[in-house]
Amino acid sequence: MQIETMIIEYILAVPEIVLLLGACLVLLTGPFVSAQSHWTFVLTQAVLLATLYLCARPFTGQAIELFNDFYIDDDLSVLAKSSMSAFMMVVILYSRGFINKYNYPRGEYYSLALFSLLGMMLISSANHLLMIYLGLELLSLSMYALVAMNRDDSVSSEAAIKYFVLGAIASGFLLYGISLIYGLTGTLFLSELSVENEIGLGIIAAVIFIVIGLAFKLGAVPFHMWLPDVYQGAPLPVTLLVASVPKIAGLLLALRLLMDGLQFMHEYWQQSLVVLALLSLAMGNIVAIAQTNLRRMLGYSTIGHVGYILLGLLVGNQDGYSAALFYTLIYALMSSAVFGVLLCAERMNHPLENLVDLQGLGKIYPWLAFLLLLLMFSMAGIPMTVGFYAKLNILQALVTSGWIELAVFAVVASVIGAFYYLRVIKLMYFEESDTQGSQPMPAGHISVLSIHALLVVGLFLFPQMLLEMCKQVIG
Amino acid sequence: MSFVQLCLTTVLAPLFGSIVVGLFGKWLSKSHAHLITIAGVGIALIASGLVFYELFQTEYAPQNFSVYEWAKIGGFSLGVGFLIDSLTVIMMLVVTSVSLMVHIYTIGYMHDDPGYKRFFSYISLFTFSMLMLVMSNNFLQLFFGWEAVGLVSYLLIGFWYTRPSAILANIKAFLVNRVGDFGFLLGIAAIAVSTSSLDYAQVFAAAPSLTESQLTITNSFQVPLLTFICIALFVGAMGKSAQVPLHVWLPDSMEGPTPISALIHAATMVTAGIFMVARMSPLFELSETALLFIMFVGAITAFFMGLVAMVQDDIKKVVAYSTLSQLGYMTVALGVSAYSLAIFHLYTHAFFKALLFLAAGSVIIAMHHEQNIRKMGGLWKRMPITYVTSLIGTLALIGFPAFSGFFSKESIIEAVHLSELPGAHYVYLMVLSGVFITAFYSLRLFILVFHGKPRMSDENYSHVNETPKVVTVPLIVLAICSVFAGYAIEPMIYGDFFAASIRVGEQHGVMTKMAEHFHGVQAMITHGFVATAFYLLLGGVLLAWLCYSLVPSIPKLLAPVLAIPSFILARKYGCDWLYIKGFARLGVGVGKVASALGDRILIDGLMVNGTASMVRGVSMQLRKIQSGYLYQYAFAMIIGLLELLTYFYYQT
Amino acid sequence: MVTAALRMITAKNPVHSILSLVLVFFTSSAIWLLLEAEFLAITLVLVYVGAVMVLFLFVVMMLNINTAQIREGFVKFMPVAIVVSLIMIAELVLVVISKEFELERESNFVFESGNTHALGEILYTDYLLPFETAAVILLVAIVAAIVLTLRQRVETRTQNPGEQIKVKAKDRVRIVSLPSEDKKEY
Amino acid sequence: MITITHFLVLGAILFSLAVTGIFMNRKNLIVLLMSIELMLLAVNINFVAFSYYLNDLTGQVFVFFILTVAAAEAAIGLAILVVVFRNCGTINVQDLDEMKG
Repeated sequence: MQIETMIIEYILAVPEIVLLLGACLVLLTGPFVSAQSHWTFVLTQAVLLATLYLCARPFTGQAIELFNDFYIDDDLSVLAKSSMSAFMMVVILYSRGFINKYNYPRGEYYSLALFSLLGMMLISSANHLLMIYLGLELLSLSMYALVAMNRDDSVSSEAAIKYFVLGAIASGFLLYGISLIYGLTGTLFLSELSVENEIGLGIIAAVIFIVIGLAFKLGAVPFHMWLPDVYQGAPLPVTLLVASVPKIAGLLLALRLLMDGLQFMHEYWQQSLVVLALLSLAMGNIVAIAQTNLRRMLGYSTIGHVGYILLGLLVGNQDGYSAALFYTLIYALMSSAVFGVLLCAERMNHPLENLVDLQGLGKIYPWLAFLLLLLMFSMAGIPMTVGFYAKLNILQALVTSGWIELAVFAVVASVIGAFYYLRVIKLMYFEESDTQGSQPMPAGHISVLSIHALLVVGLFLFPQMLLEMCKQVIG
Repeated sequence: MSFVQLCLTTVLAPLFGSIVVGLFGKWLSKSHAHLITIAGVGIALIASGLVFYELFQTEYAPQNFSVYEWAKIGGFSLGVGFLIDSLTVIMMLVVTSVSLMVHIYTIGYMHDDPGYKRFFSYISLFTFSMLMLVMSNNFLQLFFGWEAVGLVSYLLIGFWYTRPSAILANIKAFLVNRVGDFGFLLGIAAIAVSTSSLDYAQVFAAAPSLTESQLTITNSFQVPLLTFICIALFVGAMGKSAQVPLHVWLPDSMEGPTPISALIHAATMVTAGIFMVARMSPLFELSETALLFIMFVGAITAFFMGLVAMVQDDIKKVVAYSTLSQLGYMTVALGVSAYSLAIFHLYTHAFFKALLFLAAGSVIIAMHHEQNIRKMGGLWKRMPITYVTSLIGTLALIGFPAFSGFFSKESIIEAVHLSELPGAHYVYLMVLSGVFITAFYSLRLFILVFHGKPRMSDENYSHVNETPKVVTVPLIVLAICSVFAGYAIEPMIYGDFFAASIRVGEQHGVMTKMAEHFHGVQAMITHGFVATAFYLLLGGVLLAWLCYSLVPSIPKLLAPVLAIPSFILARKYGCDWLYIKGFARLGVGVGKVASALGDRILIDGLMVNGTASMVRGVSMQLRKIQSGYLYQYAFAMIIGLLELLTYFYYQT
Repeated sequence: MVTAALRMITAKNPVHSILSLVLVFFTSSAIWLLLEAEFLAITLVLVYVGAVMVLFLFVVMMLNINTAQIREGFVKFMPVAIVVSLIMIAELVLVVISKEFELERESNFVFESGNTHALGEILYTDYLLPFETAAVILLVAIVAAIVLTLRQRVETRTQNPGEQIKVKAKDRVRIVSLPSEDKKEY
Repeated sequence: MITITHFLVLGAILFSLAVTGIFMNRKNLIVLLMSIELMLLAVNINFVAFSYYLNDLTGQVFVFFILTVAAAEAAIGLAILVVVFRNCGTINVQDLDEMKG
């Protein structure tokens, strides 16, 4: 191998390298700085900032394959990586107060988060099924550990074990599918997958196994079971993490597998996605209504949103993929902001664990309640917030490719879904509570959170840039 | 600065002022609040002046450009864009200059009000919305501006939200405008459907091809599409520009602070409807029926609302009814395709009506918020500046030759005279007699307020003093404008100022004929002194002088004779009664029945609650699937796998 | 091998299960030898049987699980489980016996320098990136396992190297200036 | 003559047994973890068989990575298990139902 090409390879992969080194460094801070030190946090953010800076580059429309074609560097990966690092920065920022308050092992916590980000970035750039698998495992293993982070809480460990077992089964399925694909095509490079003979049962089964692995990662019904439990059981910052950044990675996983790899099987995975999407939309939105735990409710709401993302994916053309990508980015934005609100409340000793805790929030912390209101509107897809636009995009992609029934179903599902989002608002503003609390808001947290949450309105007014970007990277 | 930046500055400066004062008002002192907003509006005025200059340089060639594309849905491009032409620029100048005057005036008027900063924020916001409305190059933005000015208007009518009457007026304005907006939205929807565009340029280009299209309402009933669109749009204009029968909100809106009455409910917002119709002239020209409809609505408004003004005792109500009547004049001008005249009248009217309102406000301040003209009188000694400026305003309003109102109103009457639309001669009679009526009520107001013996206690009278400079300076400025604004008639109307922005069909050649008769301003004034309208004007003035100054007992003597007409007029033709006791009661009745039958039992009981409880029930059942047992979770996954496998198995 | 697998999932005592699984691994290692995957076969025995399974055993012993609990639910769900697993087996077998998978090995191709060498060669060249990733995964596993199970017990005496290094002389020796006592006259 | 099909059927049966083991097991989390190992083994058999019949080392390399990851997974799984045992005092699958609905 030429030395020059090697250098180029390393230069292009420098965000990952920096991230890896940074993660190790953060891990090493543990013994060397005192438990109360802020350095771990600062270092983590610096690493993320560097990664973000190195990731972000203008779109070129070209794809470069590196490391013997295992790694692909294209516009899609650039968008995904930069948004993931940016979200991760926000997530870490929100988590900080909680971590400090309950004295979690910081070096380990932050470095595990960074490792999971590394896994996600590898997924985004994967051009080989092995890289997909390894990236996924890196992500999952860090996540399992993070979910179980609260070592003294039985709920947390219960969630972790459930997540772990189900996740292992799902990756078993994924591997079985990969093995079948390997047997049939003789290669594992995504760009080289194809079958010479006519499409038979074997490849269909392989696709089904892979779709299931994917559906688990995204949390689509009936592979969603882990999701509400993890949302409820995991420590709040971990829930925030699980609910935001991995969704983008999940979508990238789907795009890499289905769009880059298995586009020729579109007809087949489309049918299975239809089933999954319908079930997710119905289940997510309906079951959320009966919830009393706020985080659990948000878990089910995630399932409903995943239904929407799947709808975009199943269309299977540029419109659909970019709509799904847009939706996912917006979803990650909203979801991280919602948990940001929860964390902020928690920092002010007003934890929002159950729905009843929301009562009278409009009086106690009006600004926080207002932000939550905006986010709920956005999640429900009400105009003046970007959530509306995200849903509209998906529906449009559906309708233009002739899936009218699905579009109608999706609208009905989100109308049902609007009910529980609006219930949150009702609880905040129309119910009285005798709790008094006016702790000062943590300034840094609330200011970032405000900008973050107001983005849902800002992006409604100026969606064009993001939309264009989503269109541009697919294609 | 480029042209685009100039336009953006115009729009954004007031918005900036409004946001700063609105959001950060808490930390600003009063004087900062008004300085910021006044600076914003001042910048807007200068910028629109520069825009005008740029346009003048290019000989009024329209500038159409899109600033920001917000979204593309299907074939529709939704965005923000500006269409700058002579029509726009004249509106921009009127809006910003009147707004600036009102801002300055407000410093004095609202001096002690607790909502001082809020008020400034609102009126700057209003200026922004109005500019968005007039500068728009597409229907969506027009609608945005339309609703935004409406919103500010409601906010300001209900500004003193502790007064029940203000709340009532607020609700009324809201409801009546909803009726209009409904029509407007229907019109826009029809345009969007039939031309699949919301951009002015594209719609106007597509319009001629629609003349033959029919809109099928039922199988046997069809209306020409364009007529439908135009009338629907005009219904919107009727709401906003307070034409009969949607006029009822305007007089009540005088519950708001006086500067608002001047800015929103006299000079600018109410003219949005007029502006919109003029802007849509390429559409309206294609529908004879719509024009006819517009003309009659205008004439009825002009005549009958003028009559009501004759018996009002509240100083602001008189001016409000006179506004209605003048809006009627503008509408008539639109109806006879004299769009340029309508805009011209709008422009002169903006100045003298704002002047009159501000003068009325000045009087109200001096009288310590007493508005009944029966309790005034003899104020001319006490308030010389207000007196003189009101006199100028009044003369301009009644159309006394050489004052601005004369040029515009006289021209409109002449245009109606020349119109060949069926029924135009009735309208001509109505607008002509309107002159008499206008003269009468204006003078009545003027005399009752400023002349005669003071009808208040001596002590109160001695307290009446001229208002401070912040009040009188705008009055003077506006008075100067009211005198001279009319002299722009030659370039504006008979030049090719509006050539590029207003399209008039060949069959409606009123303006061409007018141009033939026009021999310069001088000749027009001279002619004005011998025209029929002048005699009617004089008659009105004399009658008012006779009744209220010379022989004040005449009204009392005549009272029994005129009992019935004055009863009708005092009740404003029973419109309010009809709406409140009739429509509203009927509505409430129907609503109660519907709510009892349909809503509570059918919809609430069966559909909403039924569905809700059904969904909830299903939800309760479904959540049991999530049993909490790990092996059942795994089992669900495996069943899912098997189902999918089996499904494809049967397929192949 | 299948019997051993069956035994693994049905055995009452977890230790028996583990030993059955070890048997499964041994048999499959033999099969891999048949398939000329010598290195993997050895790895399986060494890593799996030698390390992972011992870890399992270790955990079982450590947790001291009460084996006396009889699986009362086991019999009840057995029929369902058997039916579902039979369906699953049937479907999967149907899939893998389909024609697509009928591959014929071209010749008795043997790598020049043995399986291990060939594997090693591509592992460190072509598969560089996955290899590094796997290393990171192992690191994460180490970190995770430690962070989850390591507890700082209050009663155990541990050294804190950080504290020890940071110690400065003045922490250890306190110099107290005592005023010399005045002689008192009694 | 042993064909590839035999190996694949073996893999399929082991995979199914592992899956059955997961949902049939109601008592012991450790057996659950072992079932997962069994599942991965089934996949590995597939890979090795394909690798042999395709004359391609990719499959074997993949198996190598799966073994690595599986070891890591086992380590984390057991660590979580230990935590569960400490907190709940049991590794009985049936007792872990604090969260549901």
